[in-house]
This record gives sequence, structure tokens and C-alpha cells, in this order.
Amino acid sequence: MSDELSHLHCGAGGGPVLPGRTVTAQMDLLKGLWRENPVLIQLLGLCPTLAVTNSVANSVVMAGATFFVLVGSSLLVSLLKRFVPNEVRITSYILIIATFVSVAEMGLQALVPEIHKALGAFVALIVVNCIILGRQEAFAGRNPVGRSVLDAVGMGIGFTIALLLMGSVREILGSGTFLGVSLFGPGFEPWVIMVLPPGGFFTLAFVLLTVAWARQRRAARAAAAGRDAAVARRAA
Amino acid sequence: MLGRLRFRHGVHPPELKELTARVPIRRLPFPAELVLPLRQHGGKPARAVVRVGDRVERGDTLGEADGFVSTPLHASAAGTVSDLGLWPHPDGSYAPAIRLAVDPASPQALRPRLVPEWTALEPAGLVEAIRQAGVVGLGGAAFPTHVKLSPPKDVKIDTILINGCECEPYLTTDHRTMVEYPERVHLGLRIMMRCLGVGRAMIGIERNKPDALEAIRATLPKDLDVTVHALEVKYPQGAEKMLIESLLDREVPSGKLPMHVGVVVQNVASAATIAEVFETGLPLIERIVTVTGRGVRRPGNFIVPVGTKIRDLVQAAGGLTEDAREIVFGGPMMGAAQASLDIPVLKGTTGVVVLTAADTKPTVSYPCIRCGHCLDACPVFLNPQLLGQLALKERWDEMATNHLADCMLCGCCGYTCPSNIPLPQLFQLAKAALRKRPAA
Amino acid sequence: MSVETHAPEPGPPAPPPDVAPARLLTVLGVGGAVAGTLLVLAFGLTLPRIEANRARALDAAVKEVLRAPARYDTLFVVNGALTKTAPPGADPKKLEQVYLGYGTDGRPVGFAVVAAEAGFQDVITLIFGYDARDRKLLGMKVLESKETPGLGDRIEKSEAFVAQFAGAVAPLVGVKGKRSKPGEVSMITGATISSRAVIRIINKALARLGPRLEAYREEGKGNP
Amino acid sequence: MSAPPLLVTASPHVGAGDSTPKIMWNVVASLVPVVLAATWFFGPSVPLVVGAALVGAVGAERAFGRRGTLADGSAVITGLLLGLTLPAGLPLWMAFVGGAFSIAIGKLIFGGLGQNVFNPALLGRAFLQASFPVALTTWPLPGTAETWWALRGDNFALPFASARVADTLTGATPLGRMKFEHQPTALWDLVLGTTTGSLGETSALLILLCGGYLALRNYLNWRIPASLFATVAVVETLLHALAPARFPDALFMLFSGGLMLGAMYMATDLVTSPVTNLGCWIFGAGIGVLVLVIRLWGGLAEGVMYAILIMNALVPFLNRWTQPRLFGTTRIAPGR
Amino acid sequence: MGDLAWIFFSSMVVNNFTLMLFLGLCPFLGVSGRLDTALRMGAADMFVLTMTAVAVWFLNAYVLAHVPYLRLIAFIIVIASLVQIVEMVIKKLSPVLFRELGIYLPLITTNCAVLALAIFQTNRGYGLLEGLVFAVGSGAGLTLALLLMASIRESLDLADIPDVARGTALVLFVAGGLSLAFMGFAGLLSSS
Amino acid sequence: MDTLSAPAILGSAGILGGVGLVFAALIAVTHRKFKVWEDPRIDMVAALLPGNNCGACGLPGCRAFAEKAVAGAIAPAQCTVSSPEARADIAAYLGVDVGQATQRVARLLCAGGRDVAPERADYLGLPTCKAAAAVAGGGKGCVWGCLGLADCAVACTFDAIRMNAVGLPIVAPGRCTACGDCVEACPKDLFVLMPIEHKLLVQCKSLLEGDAAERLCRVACTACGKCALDAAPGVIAMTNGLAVVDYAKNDLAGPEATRRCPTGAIVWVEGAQFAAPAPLVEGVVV
Ligand SMILES: Cc1cc2nc3c(=O)[nH]c(=O)nc-3n(C[C@H](O)[C@H](O)[C@H](O)COP(=O)(O)O)c2cc1C
Ligand SMILES: Cc1cc2nc3c(=O)[nH]c(=O)nc-3n(C[C@H](O)[C@H](O)[C@H](O)COP(=O)(O)O)c2cc1C
Ligand SMILES: Cc1cc2nc3c(=O)[nH]c(=O)nc-3n(C[C@H](O)[C@H](O)[C@H](O)COP(=O)(O)O)c2cc1C
Ligand SMILES: Cc1cc2nc3c(=O)[nH]c(=O)nc-3n(C[C@H](O)[C@H](O)[C@H](O)CO)c2cc1C
Ligand code: SF4
Ligand code: SF4
Ligand code: SF4
Ligand code: SF4
Ligand code: FES
Repeated sequence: MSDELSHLHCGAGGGPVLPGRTVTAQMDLLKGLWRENPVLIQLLGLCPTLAVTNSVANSVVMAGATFFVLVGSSLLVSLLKRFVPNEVRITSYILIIATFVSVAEMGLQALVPEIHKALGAFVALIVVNCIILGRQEAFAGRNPVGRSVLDAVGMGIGFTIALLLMGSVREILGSGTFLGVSLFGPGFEPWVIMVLPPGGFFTLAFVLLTVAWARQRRAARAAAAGRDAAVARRAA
Repeated sequence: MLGRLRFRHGVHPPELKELTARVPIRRLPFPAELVLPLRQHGGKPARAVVRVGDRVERGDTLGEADGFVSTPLHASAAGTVSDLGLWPHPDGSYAPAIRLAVDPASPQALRPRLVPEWTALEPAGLVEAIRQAGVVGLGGAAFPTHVKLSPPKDVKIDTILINGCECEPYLTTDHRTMVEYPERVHLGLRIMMRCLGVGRAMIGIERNKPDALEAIRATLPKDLDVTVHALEVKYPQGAEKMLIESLLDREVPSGKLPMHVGVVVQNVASAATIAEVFETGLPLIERIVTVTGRGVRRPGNFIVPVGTKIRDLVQAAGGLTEDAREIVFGGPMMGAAQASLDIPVLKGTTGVVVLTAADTKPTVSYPCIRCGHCLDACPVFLNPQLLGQLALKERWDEMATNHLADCMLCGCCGYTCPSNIPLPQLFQLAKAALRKRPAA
Repeated sequence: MSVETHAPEPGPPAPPPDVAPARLLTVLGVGGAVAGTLLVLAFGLTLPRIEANRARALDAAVKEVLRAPARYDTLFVVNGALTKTAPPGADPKKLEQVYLGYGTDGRPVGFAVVAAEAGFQDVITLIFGYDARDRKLLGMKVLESKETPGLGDRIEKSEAFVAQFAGAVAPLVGVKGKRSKPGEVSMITGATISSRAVIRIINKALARLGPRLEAYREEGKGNP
Repeated sequence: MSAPPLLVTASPHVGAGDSTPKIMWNVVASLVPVVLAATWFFGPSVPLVVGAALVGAVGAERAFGRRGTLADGSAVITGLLLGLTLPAGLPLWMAFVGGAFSIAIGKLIFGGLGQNVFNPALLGRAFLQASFPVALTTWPLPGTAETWWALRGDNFALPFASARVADTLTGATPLGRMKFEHQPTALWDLVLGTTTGSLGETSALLILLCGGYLALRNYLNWRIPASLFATVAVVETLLHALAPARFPDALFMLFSGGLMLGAMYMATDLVTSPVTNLGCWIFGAGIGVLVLVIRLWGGLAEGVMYAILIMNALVPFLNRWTQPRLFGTTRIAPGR
Repeated sequence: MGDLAWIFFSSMVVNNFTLMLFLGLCPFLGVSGRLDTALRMGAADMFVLTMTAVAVWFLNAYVLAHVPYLRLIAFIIVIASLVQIVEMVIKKLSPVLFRELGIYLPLITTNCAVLALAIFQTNRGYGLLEGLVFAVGSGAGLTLALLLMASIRESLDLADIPDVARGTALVLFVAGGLSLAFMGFAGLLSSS
Repeated sequence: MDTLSAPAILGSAGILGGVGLVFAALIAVTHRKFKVWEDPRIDMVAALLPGNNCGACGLPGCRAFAEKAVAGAIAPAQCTVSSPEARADIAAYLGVDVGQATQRVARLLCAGGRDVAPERADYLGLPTCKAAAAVAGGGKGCVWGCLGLADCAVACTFDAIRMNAVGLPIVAPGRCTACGDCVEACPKDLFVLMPIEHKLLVQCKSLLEGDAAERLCRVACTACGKCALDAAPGVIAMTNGLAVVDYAKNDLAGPEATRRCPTGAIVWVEGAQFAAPAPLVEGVVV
């Protein structure tokens, strides 16, 4: 595969590292949770986020599998990056990722066959999850092992947070249960739509709406502060 | 060959012509001051040739044509040039104008002929005489008539259409002209036919003017191939593209002029004016103006010198009523609102319509509900809905690709829009923005 | 806590040098080989578990629809007839299978049949137990379906619906409201289509295999 | 200068006299007889259910909309029409949720009046049907004189709770009976409205009359119902001639289910139907075809709602490809 | 015949990849901004899916029976390289076609719809013909969803979307609406 | 089948290894054929720029600026929009001097707020200056003057313009980046961009003279010529009923030119143009 792929593929180009700025390990780890959350902020990997989150159990397993692949391939990629020529970079990454995914899929099939069945093709589809290739391209391929793993762990947790959020909302409203445990008793009327495809779209849309609203409020507050400062500067 | 005497789309605003349709044309006493902006017509403004303090007689040249698409300007009364400066123009700006203090002692009488006899002239001489007489189209656009009468060599004109539709509500200038001066209309037509060497002419009149139809028919010259046709009453029947479709079943191609389908369209008042110019020997210095609307006490049709201020006209029509609210030059569909009573009437001013508060459209608009009424109204089959939405987002280039250039700002879309979106205004802005842009 | 600083060197970086094709070949070749090895190892390690899982699930289903038989045999459908052994050369996994259950007394209690067809959303796969002698169903279990949760999925989750199949006489007839005859199955309100699909799947499978199953018993081959 | 300053506005200085609120409130008025008829058939549950949907819609408009937009009346129409598509016995809280969803997600998310893609009332109903499929397909029978005043279901179920199994008589709709039980319904019952079904799909005749009034006043584009009816009639007559046992006759198709209400009031929603007349013909025909496909070959007994929603999604495309032919050209505008 | 029709309609509308199965959302969100781009993307999608169906059938029939654990890797690598080769060929043979369609090809390689098609086709044991019909149906479904979304987004371009909803949230709401509307097709051809 | 047998392992390793080899060969070939190299520093610099693509630097967007900056053709400071820190970062990254930029600001050539310049008619319609200007000039008595409907404030992406209580736009010099959007937006062409050192300013565009001008606006330039007399010779000329400052002679300009102006049309500006006579109002009409 050629380098063109990396430009066209969703999100697979990380921003440049700011020159002259210091980055702490803490930042590497934490940025994935919220500030650069792969799903909620970067909008990557939406297919699994929508497809498998109709129950919390599915979300957990999916998140776990993705976490495993992400961390494993980040580790390997950053370990091996010195040996991999640029020209075969993406091909090698895909080889690594696909190996991990195959392993994860067989593992799930052996350990939790029921959930594996519920997740359907989506475990295999982790191969093409933009988050994973994106992280290899943007981070693991350029940074030392320690930081790459931290970054992958952060992103993995970020993905897990998003999936859990979606899964909880959808399962609680759509089935009245959490991890299969009934929450409201038999009188509860489940909102079936939440576990159906439209419900997936609507839930994610609402989550993004909330995220946008939160960011906007913060931006507005910052702008107001900035304006005050400007007025003060002008007055002085 | 004959069209279906109607066109597709368009709207039916209440005509309200009864206010003045039967009021005979009346000549007004000269006002104390006339203001003659140098820009009275389409094309380049005239160049002033008088100085402050100069004494001028009726018909004297005040300004000379500046280029081919331009016309001279003449004194519409005897008096003294009191000022050469900026004055409020009907287009909303301040524009160079000649102020003329009318000589109250002057009889303002006819004087020896300034324009030669037409019978003696060849076509080229006729066109030049018309130009020197400062004749412009009186149908509203005030485009210099001599330009229309000098088509390029490679286009072949086969028909002259005389536009007697007067489809704008309220206005009755053309109507009264046809009723009172039908022979002039015919004479003007005869002259133009000679200018263009055209053998055929058609006169189109909306069906709501039976007396005009009858007067024109009764005086029809026997020696000319002129036919008179009663047309469907619908706005904008008088727009030249619509008129040509109605009468000849020809569509003027997008971006082209009537001459490209072999037609010249002239307004009845323009024709009558050409005749009058050659009859009296005086250039175009006065015109018929309908002063009407529920905002004036005694609406009427008046012959006034060009340059008469709104103030004087309104006074002649009995003054403004209490609830007069808006003064419009031209009809209410396409006319321009005027901001002050000092603004003068130009050669192309067909009427002064004074609307009361109740007549004016509400100014609150709602979001577009995509009812599609505007598409059903637009006589040139544009999509005003889309154009309007694009305009609100200032997407001028996309408007251009959606044929904004073909919009003639007739106002039909704005008239029908239930959400009261000022579509024509938006289109006007868009056109202005695109014009400002170097290439788009 | 590690702190790292990136200090860029001024001046334009040199364009990357050309790589030797040999290096590309080595990297991808070796990488591929390693990946292949890893995969085959993982496969080998998980395969037994996976197959065991699958077998356990099927086993449970067969036992459920045959009402806990003492044991059961796997029969193969070959050219429309049932045989106990797969014909030589054929892959037994690719043949249609039917399971014959036996009671504690060693007498056959019935067959378990897997069948699948379109339901409301997608294909429904189910297994049912059938007593060929009395032409009665012993039980039904949905193996796979994507029917609407809360609606169509009640064909597997509604105990009342599933229970009706035990003892129902074939061919089945779906009815709305209460069932009145042993051949009737009362369909789920709001999920008529899924219910009807279940009934249709069973009826069609029996129309196809029923005579074979009965014949097999009558020929006495079922009795060891 | 004269005492009050002159007004200056852009041309045209006069208007046709219609206004968006006037159109909307006329539609509201024309719906009142339909609500009253539904009340006649289904008793006091009707004002309750319609009221709850209305409160949900109007409340959402008030809470999330721009200031003053309630007065344009469009939210009231949405609430009323949503109410009319619901069964009489629906718990009120569901109707309320539907109304709020219609306006908040069906309309305001897109920027409010005039900008939405899907018919808000139908989007609300589709949401309810996908959320509470059983409650939305429980159809009480129209009442008799003695039981008129009784509620037709557990209207007062607590929020988030299921409706208790009601002791009201329920039954299948004419379309459901046709589809699943192959039993016909008398045409006269359909025309008058003495059948089961959602509140507004009962009296076809009345809806035709009220919608006709709007069409006469040019408040709705008559081409949409015309092409819809024509498509259904023609295709269904053909099918019926081919296989009378499998396909019911055209009149049954036209007068049953939500087709009348959908054709007259919902397909004609100005905002979510094409702006061009050619587009409207295609739009109506498309709905007709989809209704037949869903009713005859789909999994659901009734398909008007989905048919309209699907065609709503096609409207931007139709608008783009059915631009009028510009005067003096043979081209059409690119549409964008 | 009936089965093929069912496969086609099922994959195109009833189980539409994008709206019902959440497959290929990245390009769906990314390329649906303009109608002409979306249509080209749809065409490219259709092409890659058909090609994949054939390739996967061959792989399943001749290679993967022996090495099932290489399934995933084989699929992804074979698809990616096929696309790459086709891309190069098109570039060489028809620069016009390349400009119209070619630039979308790499984008498709890495979207999950293609891999999912391969997996479904394998799991359901489709033969070559069935596989092809399935691919064409899914491709038509992707194109339909793209077309609808793109024309809607173009018109929403002119709407006054509230700030918080602008962008992906709005697109997801529209997708939810489409998905809701497509539920009308549920059970198509499967009722009796 | 024994999956863990040596042949199986070797076989699969062989297959994948073979596939890898084939690919590597393919890629090596393609890589030879097509190769484009771009200085990676351009991306870096572009990422450090604000990304507004506002054009204040005079180039068609931030990436163009980055290319020029990497090529050394433009000083980082010319991006007036980015923060001083960011400019320093770019300079440090490229190892060049930050450089100097002359600060230019937008100045309004009108001081006729609602308090001093009356309306002659009521304009009702689209509430934008552009639309109003197209309808009888917009209703304001002085047809050259500011219509106060805030097109400029809406156009300014840097939030540098606020409308004051009498309907005049006030530019905050600290925020104005001289992007020129307001110049573009104003239908009456009232904004000009000028270096902040140009302090002598005629805040009027009315072509009328004397009483005629003053009747329409109390702060109009009446073309009395006093400023031209008081200023150093040649600094101010009277043209078309207006005083015109020749900024080529800006060094000679001084506040004395403004002393005798009867209407206050000519002013000496330090910093912000208007001393905010009334409190700033929020909530621009859109
Ligand atoms: C640049 C220009 C050239 C024109 N040339 C001609 C011409 O040669 N012949 C003609 O009949 N009209 C000509 N016209 C006039 C137009 O056909 C038309 O009469 C005029 O624009 C007024 O439009 P209206 O009459 O629809 O209001 C010309 C107009 C313009 C702007
Ligand atoms: C919408 C519209 C309506 C018009 N209505 C009339 C009309 O009623 N009568 C008329 O003489 N000219 C009308 N005109 C102007 C004609 O198009 C054309 O310019 C005129 O008849 C040419 O004659 P003239 O040059 O002698 O004025 C209208 C133009 C437009 C764009
Ligand atoms: C969103 C939605 C999902 C549905 N899912 C199913 C389903 O999975 N199975 C089913 O039989 N009916 C389903 N239906 C309902 C059927 O289409 C149909 O209305 C019902 O089967 C008729 O049953 P009834 O006659 O008992 O009301 C669904 C309906 C909707 C609106
Ligand atoms: C003829 C007509 C029909 C309408 N039909 C509906 C409808 O079916 N659903 C709805 O929510 N609003 C309807 N409205 C109201 C309004 O158009 C709707 O709220 C807009 O879609 C909101 O933007 C209708 C309005 C008119 C004039
Ligand atoms: S103003 Fe323009 S767009 Fe509107 S109806 Fe007239 S020609 Fe059509
Ligand atoms: S008439 Fe007005 S509301 Fe109707 S579509 Fe046209 S612009 Fe929109
Ligand atoms: S754009 Fe600004 S300066 Fe120009 S008229 Fe409007 S408010 Fe005044
Ligand atoms: S719009 Fe005008 S005021 Fe705002 S930054 Fe640009 S030049 Fe300065
Ligand atoms: S296309 Fe499905 S995750 Fe990107």
C-alpha cells in the first residue's frame, strides 16, 4: 500500500508535535480520555461505536478487544518502527493489527462464545477501525515505546468510556436493564428504539450534542474572559 | 405566428386602476422650481453645458449626450439656472442636477420648431432627430430610444411591438394616452417603422382597458400593417419577454435582447412622445404622470414638466392624506420608494403612487416554508426559493450559476411569498455584489 | 515522570534517501512469516475450545428440544435418506444432520431437526424436536435470529410461546388469540410475522423431512 | 418635511395577503372537525391523546425554539397531526414524548420552521412506533352509544410504565385484517370511519372535505394527493385484475389506513414536499408506490408513514433534479 | 431466483449496510457533503464490493479451506492489494476515470463495509452468483444512503442549524431519521 | 487435523511471508515510479498558524504563508493574527527573526451617529446595511453616512467591531488585524485600512458643502477649508467638498489642523477612534 492511503484514510494523520513544548507522560495518557477522545472528539471508529453498543456487556467486550489490539499493536509498532522502511509502513502496520485481531477473535470465540456471536463481524472489523491505524500513524510510528503504550492505553480507555456511555444509555432505556439486571421492575416500558439502529444514531447524536454544548460553553466563557481583558487593556 | 395572447406564470395583484382610469389628463401650472438631474436615462449621464445664472428658454439644451448610449437634456421651462450641484435623486443617492428657477413672468409658450419635420427626414436623420430630442423609453426603464432604433447590421428586425399593457397596478398613464391621443401613438409607430424599415407592427393591450382598445382600433391607419391585440390581464404582461411571447410566440433566449428575435418593443407613451416631439417641434421636456393611491386626496393624470418635485405633484393631487405612508415612483410591484418630497420626476417616471399604511406590505418576514408559490409566480421560470436561500447565506456565485442574471426583478415572487421574504431585494443585492466582482 | 523535549534542528531536512528493495523484501517477508506463525499457534490453541463450545451449545439445544434424552445419535441426510454414517469421501461437517434421541429405556423418543428461513428482519435458525410416531413436536428452540428486540425476539424469550410447541401436533396452524386445538399455536401479538415464520419453518422442514423420519423409524433402523 | 417620516421599503410594495401564520392557523382550523369526528368515534380518550401530543409539541417549541415562533402555528399543527396518528388508548405520556420529539428532533435541530427534512409529526410517530411497538399497535374498537364516555385504554399509565392490559375491546385494523387474516372490511365503514385505527385515519370522507378546502385556498399543493391517489388507484386496479384473491381492490386501498390523512395533510406539508410542481407529481407517485410495496409485500400492515418519510428524504434530490426550465433556454438550472 | 431477489433487496434496503448495520460510516460521514462526490463514491463502492465478492469467493473456495485462521489477514491484504492494482491500472488507462472514481478507491479499502461483505459472504456460504448479487445489492444500498444523505446535506447547508448541532451531530440525527424511515422496509418479502 | 504440526506452522509462515515478499516487490516498483517530496517544515509551520485563512497577511491563506515563511520570503510577524508566542515559536522553529509588521487598523470615515445625523425616512426591511443602502439609500438623511445596521461588525471575524449606542461601529485597535473584511462589507465604503501612525483623520464622506452638509449631519465636513489653512502646507487639500489628508506627508501632520474645525469632522486619533461616548452595546442586530 502506498502513502496516499495515510492521507485519505480517516484521521490517520496526527498533528505535528509542537516544537519546544514539553510533554509529560501524564498528558500522553490522559489526553485520550477526553481532550482527544477518539470517538467523542475525533469521531473515529464510529461503526463499532454504533453497532455493538446495544448492551453494556457487548460494549465491554468490544472495548476490551479493541484495547488489546490497540495496545498490542502500538507496542509492536513503536518497537519495530526503526526496522520498518517508510514505504511499507502501512502494510506492516496492517499486518501487525490483523494478527492481533485474529488472535483476539479466536480468543473471544473460545472464552465468551455468546457475546462473540452477538458482536458478529465487528470483532474482525477492528482491523479497519480507524482509531487503531490512526494511532500507529500519528503516534506509535513516531514515538518511543513507553509513550506509545501510554498513548494507546489512554486512547483505549477513551474508546471504552465512549462505548460504555453509549451502551449504558442504550441498555438502560432500551431494555430497562444494566448488564442484564433489571433496574426498574416489570412495569417499565422499554424504549425499544434504543436498541434498534435508529436509536444508535440518535444516542450518539445526543452524546455529540452534549459534548458540543459543553465545549461551546467553555469557549464562550473563555471568550468573555478574553474580552474583559481586552477592554481592560484598552482602558489602560 | 400569433402568440397565445398570454404567458405562463405571473401574478394577479388587485389593479386599483379605477382611481384614475377615467380621470382625463390635465396640464398643471408650472412650479416655482424644477430640478433636472443629469442622469435621467439608462447609459451615461448627460454633460451639463450651462452655468449658474444662465437664462434658458423652454427646450434649450441643458446637457449634451455623453456617448452613444446617452441622451441630451433640455430645459423643461423658461427660467434661470440657480444651481449646479448635488440633489437627491430618485435612486436614493445625491446626484448632479441642474436647478431651474422658473420665470413666473414667462408665458412658457411654444417657440419655433427645434426638431425638424419628420416627413423630410431619412431613417438615419430621423433617429438622430429623436436622439437630439432627448427621447428615452417612457415605459419605465428610460433606455435611450435611438439606441433601440439603431440595431446592429447583423440583426434583422421584422416586427415592432407597441407595449400598451401597463400591467402595474394603479398606473394609468399609458391607458389615458391611448384613450386621449391614439393618433399620436399611431404616428409615433409610423415614424419608428420608417426608422427601422419594418413593415409590420403589433399593439398589445391588456383586456382590462376596453376603451383604450377601442380608441386604438378606431384610429388604426389603413395603410400600415398594424394589428391590435387584447391580452390576458396578468402581471407582468408588459415585460418585454412576456409581451413577445404573448404576441409572437417567440422566447427571447436567456441573456439575449428582443432584437435577437427580430423584435423591438416600445411603450405606447414612448410612441406618443416621438409623435409629439415631431408635431410640436420641442424636445422631450414633459410627460404624463399618474399621481394616485389612497394616500392622495384627488388622484389624477397630469402633464408635467420633467423635473417637477414630488411636493408639487402631491399638492396638485389635493395633498397627502393623514395616513399616507410611502411614496413610490412607478408601480407598486417594481417601483422605488422615495425618501423625501424634494425628489424630482424624471423622464422615465410613469407614476407617483402614494400608499397608506394599510396598503403597504407588512415588514415582518418568516422563514421560507418551501411552499413553492414563488416558483409558480416567476415568469422566467427561475427558482426564487433556492435563490433566496442562497442570497441569505450570501452565496452569490451559486446564485449566478442558478441564472440570477435572468431575473428581471419583476417582484412576482416577493408578491406571492407568504413568508414575506424580500426576494427581489435579495436578488438586487446579489446582482450588485456580482457586478462588483471582477469575474464571476 | 519522564519529561521529553523536542528541539527541532534548523535548516531544511534532507529528503529521505531511497531504500534498498532488499530491505523491503526482508521486512515484509519476515514480518509475514512471523505473523503466520503466530496465527497458526493461536488457532491451534483456541480451536479445541471453540469446537467444544460449539458442540456443547448444540448438545444443549438437542437435549432441550428432545426433553433430556438419555443419549442421541447423529444421522446424516444423504440423497433424501437418513444414514448413520457419512458416505466415504464426504465431509461429515458439510452434510445436513438430524439427531435421534433415545429414552432411558433405549427406545427412540424423537428427532431433533435444525432448520432456517427468513423471518421478519433476517434469517431465523431454530431446532425442534419431533416425535415421528405421534407426529407431535417435542420442543422448539431458536438458535439464531435478529428479530426486533422486545417484539420479534419474543419467539425465543417468551416462555409461553416456546412452551406451546411441546406436544403440538404437526402440521402447525398459527392463530391469533387462544389456541383451541392441539395443532394450533397462538401467535405473539405485535410479532405475528416472526411467530408465523417459526411455524412456517417447522412445517416446511417437516414437509421435506417428515416422511424420511417416519420411514426411518418404521424401517426399524432406529432401534439398535 | 411631512410630520411622520416616509416609509421606504423594497419593491414589491404590496403583497398577496397570505402569510405563513395565516396558512398554518387555517390548517389548524381545518383539523378541528377531524378531531371532533375522532372524538365522536372514540370518546374522551381522543381529546386526551391529541392534547398530550399537542402539549408535548408546543412545550418543546416553547422551550427550545426561538422566541415568538409559537405564534406561527406550525407547532400546533405538528401536535394535532401527531395526535391524530395515534391509537386512542395510548398512554398520555407516550403521546407527550412523541410530540416533544417531533418538534425538538424533527424540527428545531434543523433550525426550526421551514428547514426540517422529515415531516416532524411523522418522525415523531415513527419514533414512538419503534419505541413502543405494542402500545402503538393496540387498536381499540370505535365505541357504541353506551360506552362512549369510557376511556379506550390505559391513557393514564404512569410515565415510563407500560399500559396495563386494558379491558377495552381491541381489534385489528382493516389493513391488518386484510393482510394477516385476509378478511375484507365494508367500504362504507371506511368512508364513514366506523372502523378501528388511529384517530385520524377513521373518517376518510371528512378528511377529504377538510383537505379539499385547503387545496381550494391553495394552502396545499393539490398535485401531491392527486398523483398519490392516481398511482394507488391505477396500480392497485391492475394488480386486483391480475390476482383478485391476493390483492384487494383500489377503493379499499384508498380509503383504508392513514392514506387519506397522509395524502391530504402530511404528504402535503409544504416544508417537506418538493417546491417544484413536477417534483410534487413524482413525490406523490413515489409515496403511492411505496405504500403499495409496504402494504402488499412488506412486513407491516400499513406503510403510509414510512412511505412519506422515505420520500421526504428524497425531496432535496427531487428539488434538484426537477428545476424549472429557464425561460428562453432548453436547459434547467443546476439546482445548486 | 426468488432467493436472489431477496438477497438483493435485503442487502439494499432492509438490511442496508449504512443505515441498518452501521457499516462504512467513515466515508458515509466524510464524503456525503456534496452530491456529485457522493455519487462517485457510491460507484467506486459498488466496484470494489463486486471485485471483493469475486476475490473472496475464490479465496474461500481454493485457499482458506486449508488455512482458516488466515481468513482475516487474507481478506484485508487481498482486498487492499486488488484495489491498489486496479487503481494503478485505471490511472494508466483512463486518467479521466481515475479523476472521477480512482481517488476514492483507497478510501474504500479501509472502510469496514468491504471487509464486512467478505465476512458475511463467507459466513452465509454464498456461492459466486449469490455473492455477486449480495455485493451489488449492498453497493446499491450504500449508494442510496450516500445519495440521500448528500442531497439532504446540501440542502441543510442553507439552513440555520443551531450551533451545537452543526456538524456530525446533525448528520447523525439525519442518519437516525433515514434509518427510522427505512424501518418501513422491515420484513419486506418475508411475510406470507 | 493437527493444526500445531510443524508443516502447518511452516506452511502458514510461508504463505504470509510469500505474500509479504510479493507486496514488498510491488511497493518497491511503484515507489521508484512516483515520488513527490515536500518540505515537511511547511506542515509544521502551517500547524502553528491560526488557520483562519483570513488573508490579513496578504496571502491566500495560512498554508501559503507557511510556504513563504519556510522559503524565508516572509517574516513570521507578518501574520498579525497569531499570538506573539506563536510567532516566536515559528521564528524559533525556522531559525529566523520574528521580524516587524506595521500595524494597520480599520478607520471609519463617518462620525454621524443617530444623535447628530437624523433620518429622512423610515427604512423597514432586511436589517442589513447592504439591503438598506439599496432602498432609497437607506433612509438616513446623509446618504454618504453610516447606516448603523452593523454589516461590518458581523463581517469582522475577530470581534473587533461593536456598535455603540448611537449606531456607529467602534473598532478596537487591539483586536483589528486589518483583514479588510469590514472594508468589503460596508456598502457606503466607509472603512479604510491605514497604519496606526496616521493620526489625522477626516471622519466624513459627505460631498455636500456648507449648510447643506451640516443640515444633514452636525459633524459633517462643510468644506470650510480652515483645517487646510492651519495644517502644514500641502498636508490637507480641499477636493470635492471634502478635506483630504495627504498621508505621504504624514510626518508633517499634527493636531493643530483640527482646532478650528467648526463641526469637528477632522480629528487627531490616538488608539481607538471614538472615545466611546456611550457605553458599548452588546447584541448586534443580525
Ligand atoms: C447594454 C444594452 C444594450 C441594449 N441594446 C438594445 C438594442 O440594441 N435593441 C433593443 O431593442 N434594446 C436594447 N436594449 C434595451 C433592452 O432591450 C430593454 O429595453 C431595456 O433594458 C429596458 O428593459 P425593460 O424594457 O424590460 O424594462 C439594450 C439594453 C442594454 C442595457
Ligand atoms: C416586470 C416588468 C413589467 C413591465 N411592465 C410594463 C408595462 O406594463 N408597460 C410598459 O410599457 N412597459 C413595461 N415594462 C417595460 C418593458 O419591458 C419594456 O422595457 C418597454 O415596454 C420598452 O418600451 P420603452 O423603451 O418605450 O419604455 C415592464 C418591464 C418589466 C421588467
Ligand atoms: C420497528 C418495528 C419492528 C418490528 N419488528 C417486528 C418483528 O421483529 N417481528 C414481528 O413479527 N413483527 C414486527 N413488527 C410488527 C409487524 O410489522 C406487524 O405490525 C405485526 O407483526 C403485526 O402483528 P399483530 O397483527 O399481532 O399486530 C415490527 C414493527 C415495527 C414498527
Ligand atoms: C398543508 C400543510 C400540511 C402540514 N402538514 C404537517 C405535517 O404533516 N406534519 C407536521 O409536523 N407539520 C405539518 N404542517 C406544519 C408545518 O409545515 C410543519 O410544522 C413544518 O414541517 C415545520 O417546519 C403542515 C402545514 C401545512 C400548511
Ligand atoms: S423577481 Fe426575479 S425571481 Fe422573482 S419572479 Fe421576478 S424574475 Fe422571477
Ligand atoms: S414563496 Fe416564499 S415561502 Fe414560499 S417557497 Fe418561495 S420563498 Fe419560500
Ligand atoms: S457596514 Fe458598518 S460602517 Fe458601513 S454603514 Fe453599515 S454599520 Fe456603518
Ligand atoms: S473586519 Fe475590519 S475591524 Fe475587523 S479585523 Fe478586519 S479590518 Fe479590522
Ligand atoms: S468505515 Fe467503519 S469504522 Fe471506519
